[in-house]
Amino acid sequence: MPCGRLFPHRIRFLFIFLMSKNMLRSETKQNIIEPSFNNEVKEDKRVLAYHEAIREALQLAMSQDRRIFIMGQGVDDPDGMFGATKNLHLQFGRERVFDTPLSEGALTGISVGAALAGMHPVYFHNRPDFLLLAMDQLVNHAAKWSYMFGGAKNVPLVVWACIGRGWGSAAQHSQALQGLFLHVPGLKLVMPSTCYDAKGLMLAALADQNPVLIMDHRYNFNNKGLVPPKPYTVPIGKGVIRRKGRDVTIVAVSHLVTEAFHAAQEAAAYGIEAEVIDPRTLKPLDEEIILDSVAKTGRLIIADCGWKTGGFTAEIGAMVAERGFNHLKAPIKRIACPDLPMPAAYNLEQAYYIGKNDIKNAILELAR
Amino acid sequence: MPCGRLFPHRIRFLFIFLMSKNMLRSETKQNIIEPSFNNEVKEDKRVLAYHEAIREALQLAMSQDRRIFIMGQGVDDPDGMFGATKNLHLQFGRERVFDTPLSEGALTGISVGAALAGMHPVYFHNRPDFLLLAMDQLVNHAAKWSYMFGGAKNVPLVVWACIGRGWGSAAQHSQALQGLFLHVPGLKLVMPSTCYDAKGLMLAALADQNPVLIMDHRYNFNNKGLVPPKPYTVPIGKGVIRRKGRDVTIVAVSHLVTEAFHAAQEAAAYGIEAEVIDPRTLKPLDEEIILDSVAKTGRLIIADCGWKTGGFTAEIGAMVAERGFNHLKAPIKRIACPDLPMPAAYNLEQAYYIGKNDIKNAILELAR
Amino acid sequence: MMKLSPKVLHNLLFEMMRIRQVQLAIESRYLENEMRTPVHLCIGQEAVAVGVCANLKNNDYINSTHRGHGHYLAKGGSLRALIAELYGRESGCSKGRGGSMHLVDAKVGHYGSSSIVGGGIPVGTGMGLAIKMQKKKNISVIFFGDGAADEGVLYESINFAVLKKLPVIFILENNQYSVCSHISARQAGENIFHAMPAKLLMTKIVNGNDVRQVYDGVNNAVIRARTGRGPSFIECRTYRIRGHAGCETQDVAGYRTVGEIDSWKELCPVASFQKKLLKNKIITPNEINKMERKIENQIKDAFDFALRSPLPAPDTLPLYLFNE
Amino acid sequence: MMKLSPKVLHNLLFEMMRIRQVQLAIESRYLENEMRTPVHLCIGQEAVAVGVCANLKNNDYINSTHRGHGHYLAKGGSLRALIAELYGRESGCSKGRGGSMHLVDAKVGHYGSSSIVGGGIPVGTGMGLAIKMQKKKNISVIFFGDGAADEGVLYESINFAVLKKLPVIFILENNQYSVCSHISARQAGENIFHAMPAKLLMTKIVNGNDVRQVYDGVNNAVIRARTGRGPSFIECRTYRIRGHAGCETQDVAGYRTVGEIDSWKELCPVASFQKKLLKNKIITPNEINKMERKIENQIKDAFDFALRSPLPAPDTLPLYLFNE
Ligand SMILES: Cc1ncc(C[n+]2csc(CCOP(=O)(O)OP(=O)(O)O)c2C)c(N)n1
Ligand SMILES: Cc1ncc(C[n+]2csc(CCOP(=O)(O)OP(=O)(O)O)c2C)c(N)n1
Ligand SMILES: [Mg+2]
Ligand SMILES: [Mg+2]
Repeated sequence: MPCGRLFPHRIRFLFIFLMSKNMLRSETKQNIIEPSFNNEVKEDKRVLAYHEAIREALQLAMSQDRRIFIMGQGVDDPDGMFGATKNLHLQFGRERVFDTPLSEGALTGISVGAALAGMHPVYFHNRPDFLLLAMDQLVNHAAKWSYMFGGAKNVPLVVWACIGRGWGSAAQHSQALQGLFLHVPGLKLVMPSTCYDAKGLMLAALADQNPVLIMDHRYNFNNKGLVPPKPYTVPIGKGVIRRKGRDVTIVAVSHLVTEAFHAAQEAAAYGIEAEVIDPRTLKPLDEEIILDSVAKTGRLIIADCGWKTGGFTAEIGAMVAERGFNHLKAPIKRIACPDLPMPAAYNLEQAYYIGKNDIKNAILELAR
Repeated sequence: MPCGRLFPHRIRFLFIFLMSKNMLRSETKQNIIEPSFNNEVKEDKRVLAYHEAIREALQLAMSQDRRIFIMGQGVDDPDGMFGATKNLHLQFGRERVFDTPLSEGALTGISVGAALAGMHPVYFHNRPDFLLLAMDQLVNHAAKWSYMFGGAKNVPLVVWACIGRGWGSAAQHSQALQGLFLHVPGLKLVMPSTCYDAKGLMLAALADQNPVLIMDHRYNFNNKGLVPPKPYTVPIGKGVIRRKGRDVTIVAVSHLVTEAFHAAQEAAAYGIEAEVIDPRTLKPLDEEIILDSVAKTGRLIIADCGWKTGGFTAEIGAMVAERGFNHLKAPIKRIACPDLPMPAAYNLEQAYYIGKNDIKNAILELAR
Repeated sequence: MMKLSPKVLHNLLFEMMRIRQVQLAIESRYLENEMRTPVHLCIGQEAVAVGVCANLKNNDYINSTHRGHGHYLAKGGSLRALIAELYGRESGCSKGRGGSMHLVDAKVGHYGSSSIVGGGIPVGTGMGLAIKMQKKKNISVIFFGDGAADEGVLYESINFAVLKKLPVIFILENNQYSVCSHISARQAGENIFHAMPAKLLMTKIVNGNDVRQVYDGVNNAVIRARTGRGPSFIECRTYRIRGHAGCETQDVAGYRTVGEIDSWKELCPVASFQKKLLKNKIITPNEINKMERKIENQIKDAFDFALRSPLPAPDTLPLYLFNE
Repeated sequence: MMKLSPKVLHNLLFEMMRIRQVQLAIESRYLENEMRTPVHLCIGQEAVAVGVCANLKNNDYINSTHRGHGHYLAKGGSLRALIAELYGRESGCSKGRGGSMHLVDAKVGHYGSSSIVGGGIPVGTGMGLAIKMQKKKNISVIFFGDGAADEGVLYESINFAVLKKLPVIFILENNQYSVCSHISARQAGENIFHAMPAKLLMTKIVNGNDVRQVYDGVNNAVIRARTGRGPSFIECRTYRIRGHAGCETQDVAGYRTVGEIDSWKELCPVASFQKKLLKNKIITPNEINKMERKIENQIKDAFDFALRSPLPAPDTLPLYLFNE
C-alpha cells in the first residue's frame, strides 16, 4: 500500500465534500439568527456572528490596554479559536497573541503571575475539560490570591473555555463544567447567550481586576445577532429577562436561553406565558431578578447544560427554596444533563442532551 | 548567632510544652466521646478512636485481599496519616504501604492504572486541597473509565483525604471540597461521621469495584466510639437517622452530624424535636430517608462544612424543593461556610466556621 | 540491525499495510457523516505502532491516545469492533460509548485510551506498577505524542517509573505537531529525558518511519523491562501526513507547507519498507497482492459487521457508570 | 570566588543572623499558642535566602513557599508586618488573612507566596513573562523545595521559561526532606534539569550552607537574566535543622537520626560564616555583638508592635475577596 495510493477515493467523494462541508464534524450549529430578544441594542443594527463579537471585544480592548495579551493552544492558528482570536496575532504581534505548550497547569499559574506583575492575560482553552488540569492554579491560586494577602495584590485574569457538544466527542471533550466553578469563591463565572453579550461581557471581564472565567458554548458560536461596533460593557452580576411572562419562570444558561425562549413561544400557544431569565453571570448571581420573577409566577424551571447533581440547577433551586419559598406554588423543575459522562454514539447523545422540548414539556407540566 | 545558641529557651518553655502538647497546632479536637447514636452496635462494646477504626479497616482488608495497597505522602512516616495508616508498613511491608513523591496528578493516574491492571489502591492525602492537582485524573479518568469503555474495564480505587480546619491553616489548607466532587458522575463520595462508620464505610469502599472518594474531617479524627472488632460494611448509599424528631429535619455532613445532634438536644429544651439525618454518603445519596423525614416534619435545615453556593446544601435544598415540595411548610435553611477562602486569624476563623449554635439558632427560627 | 526471519518481516509489512488500508477506508467513508466521531488518522506513522507492538506479547499492556487506531490494531485489537465503534454501534469495542478516541480490547492487553493529551501516561505507568507488585513478567508500553511531552505528568510519571524501576516503556511518537502547533512553538531543544543516565532510564531516538529501527530500539527496552531493569524512553521521529482530525480534505491550510507534507510522503514507512523487501527479494509482488486482498476482505467484513450492528438502545444510556 | 567588600560581607552576616534570631524568637514564643498558624522555620537554611537576595534589587520579584520567613526578610520585607501576621493581626502583612505561609510585601517585590508545594513556581515564571513583555530590566526569582521538584509544574514552567528566554531564576532549596520523606523516597538520581544544555538553562549545584557560594552562583544567573539571556536553575544543598513545622519540641522522632541532625548543626551557615569573618579579621567580636543587639531591638519592637495591634474586626471577614 504505497503512498501513491493515498487518495484513491478523492474524486468520488468530492461532491459529498462540497455538499456537506459545513456539517462536517460540526459541534456547532450554523447561522442561527438569534431570537429578537436583544433589548439592549437601540440604534446600530449591525449583525455579527458570535465569534466575531468576541473577536471584536478582544481587538478593542487590546488596542486600548497594553496590559492585555492572549495566550492559548492554537490562538494563532488558521482556525483562530473558532474565529474568536483569528488573525489577532497579525494585528498585535506574536508577543501579545501567542500559542502555548500543552501545559495547562503551569500556564494558568504563569497567567496568574503575569497578572500579579501588571499584565492582564486572557487564556483560551477550546474545551473546559482541559481546565481540570488547571484546577490547582485556578482554585488554590487565582481565586484566593487577593483574599489570602488581604488585598495586597489582585489577579486581573480572563480564562476562557468553550463547551463542546456532539459529534461523538464523548466523555472527555464535551463537559460543561460550570457547576464546579460555581462552587469556588473568588472566581467570577460568565456564560453569555447572545452575540451582544458575548462582546459586552468580554469587555466587562477585561475591565474587571479579578479572575473571570468565561464559559462559552459551541452551540452559540455561529449565531448571528445585533452587535454595535462601539465598545460597551454588559455588567457582571446582572441578569436580564429575555421574555416576559406571568405563569412560569425559566432560568436558563448559555445556549439554553434560546431553547427556553423557543419553548416559551411554543407554550404560549397553550395559553401559558413563561418568563425567560438569562442570568448571564452565574457568579456573582443576580438573585433578585430570579426572585422577583418567581414572586410573580410562583413556578420555577431551571435549565442547565451541565450535570444535574450539585450544579447550577441545584443552586438556583435551593436559593429559591430558601429566599422565595413563600411565593412558590409548585415543585421546582430541574432540567439538566443526567449524571453520566457523555456517550459517543449519536443516538445516545440525543438521549443524553436536553433542549427546547424538555423545557416545553416542563412548562406544560408545571402550568397545566 | 551561632548554632550553639539554638535552644536558649528550651527549659523555660518545657512546662508549657508539657501542659499544652495535645493542643499544639491542633486542627483536631481531642478525645471527644461520640454521642450515643451508634444504633448499629449491638453486642461488642469496644471503644476505638476514629483513626484507629480506619486503621483497623485497612488492616482487615489488606489481610484478606492481596490487591489492596496503600500509597500517599507520609503514609509510612511516624505520624502515619494521623494514625490511620500508622505502622501498617511494618505489617504489610513497604511494597504495599509506600510513601510517594509530591506528584498528585501522576500518582492519581498511576493508581487508576494499577486498578485497571488488577490492584485496588488506596491513595491518601492529608488535605483535600491537594486533590485539585489530581482533578484531571479523578474527573476525566477515574470517574469516566468504566462508562467510556462500555464497562470493559473498571477502576476499583479509594482516594482518601482529610479536611483541615483551624490553627491558621488558611485558604489553601482548609478546604472542604465535597461540593466539587458531588457534581462529578462516576465518583462515589463518602463522608463518615462516627467511628463505627469510619470503619464500615472504608470496608465498603474497599469492597466496591469503583472509584470511591472518602472525605474525612480532622474534627472527627480523635473521637472515640463503639467499633466492633469484626469486619463489617456500612452500605454506600444508605443514610441513617441519628436522632428522631417530628418538628424539623436536619441533614448534616461529617463532623456537623455531632454538632447537629447537640443542637437538637438543646432545642429539645424548647419543646422542639429535631430529626438529625446523616447521609453518610453524599453520592449516591439516600434521597428517600431525607424525603421521608421532611414528609413528617415539613421543615428542612442542611448543614455542610463546605462552601454554600453550589455545594451540598444546594443539592439537598433543590432536591427537596423538587421532590418533597408538597410537604415543605417553611423555607429551607442552608448552613454552610460563607463563599470566601478561609482566613488565618483565629477570630476570623471563629466568624467563618459554623457549628452547633448556628444549627440551634436555625432550629429555633424555623420551628418557633 | 537485528536479523529477522522472513516471516517476521512479512508480518511487519502486513501489519503496516493493514493499518494504512484501514485508515484509508475510514477516510474514504468519513464524509458520509455516518462515523460521527472525530477520527485522528495515523497515516504516515504506521511504523511506530507496528515496530513497537511486534515486540509485545498478548498479555503485555499498551496505553494509547486520541490517535490510537494503529496502536489498537497493531496490538491485535478486533477490527470489527473498531469499525463498529466508529459507527457508534453497540457491537463496538466500547459499546458505542467511546467513539474513535476511546478504544479498548482487554483481551489483548489494551485497557483503554484517553483523549486528554498525556492522560494515559500515568495510567500506563500504574499498570507497570501493578505488574511489579503482582510479580508478573509482562510489561506496559505507553504511546504519547510530542504534544503530550509538554505536560508535567510526563515528568512525574517518568520519575516514578525510574524510582520504582517499573517495567514500563515510554514511546514518544514525535510527529512534530500538536494540532497546528509545531513543536518549536512549544519546546526548546531535545527532550530533556534523553539526558537521563542510562542506568536509570534507557533512552533512544529512532527514525519512526523505519519499522526496523523502531523494532530494534524497542526490542532492547522490552528485554530490559522484562528482566526487571527498569523503564526506557524511546522517541520515534515521524510525521502525520493527514490533518489533525478528520480526512484529508479537512486539514486546515496555512500551518505547514505542501512541500513539507510531500517530502514526508516520500518517506512513507509502508512504501519504503515494501520497496526494501522487494528489492532484497524477501517478498514477491504476488505475496503483496495477496496481502492486500486479504486486508480488503477483512475491511469489507468489518464495515459490513458494523453497518449491520444495531445502535445502542437509548434506554441503556445509564449503564456502565459503575461496575456493580 | 568573587571578591566582596567588607560592607557586603557584614551585610550577608547581618541578614543571616537576623533571620536566625527572628526564627528563634518565634520558636521561643510558639508554645504560648498565640501565634496560631503553622510556622515552618528555616533554621539552618539562612544562607540560601540571604545569598540569593543579596544579589537582588528592590524591584526584583521573589516567589516563596510555606517556609518563607527567610526569603521575606532577606528581600527586605517588613519584620513588624511579619510578626503581626503570625499573630493574626490586622497590621500583619496579609492583614491576618494569610498566616505564616502567606507573606507578602509588594513594596519590595514580594507579591505573595503559596502553601501549595510547587504552586509558586509557575506564578514566578509568569512574573518573568510580564517583565519580558513590559521590556523591564528586573528579574523574577523562585524559591522552592526538593519536594516541589517532584511536581510536574516544575517541568512545565522550566520548559516555558526556556522557550521564552524569561528573566527567571529557579532556586531549588534542597534540604533533603519533604515533611518526613527523604528525597530518596521520592526521586532517583540528580535532578534532571542539571543535564539541560547551558545555552538554554544555566544550571549549578552549590553548597547551600555557604552564603558565599550561594551568592556567587546566583550572581551569574542574575547577570544572565538581566541581560536577556534566559533562565537559570540553581540547586542549593542545605538542611532544615528543625522539624517540618512548629518548634523544636514538635519535631516527630523516627524519620532521621539525631546524629544526622547534629552533623548538620556543625555546618551551621550562620556560625561558620561568622567564624570565617572573624578569622579573616573582616569583623570584630564587638561588631557582632552590636549586630546582635540591633537585631534584638528590632525583634522586640516587632513583637511589641504585633501584640499591641488589634485583631481584624470580625465584620471585615468578607473583605478582599475581589478588588473592586
Ligand atoms: C490536556 C489536553 N490539552 C489539549 C487537548 C486538545 N488536543 C487534542 S489532540 C491535541 C494534539 C496533541 O498533540 P500530540 O500529543 O503531539 O499528538 P498528535 O495529535 O500529534 O498525535 C490537542 C492539543 C487535549 N485533548 N488535552
Ligand atoms: C501540592 C502539595 N502537596 C502536599 C503538600 C503538603 N506539604 C506541605 S509542606 C510539604 C513539604 C514540602 O517539601 P519541600 O518542597 O522540600 O519544602 P520544605 O518543607 O523542605 O521546605 C508538604 C508535602 C502541600 N502543601 N502541597
Ligand atoms: Mg504530535
Ligand atoms: Mg525539602
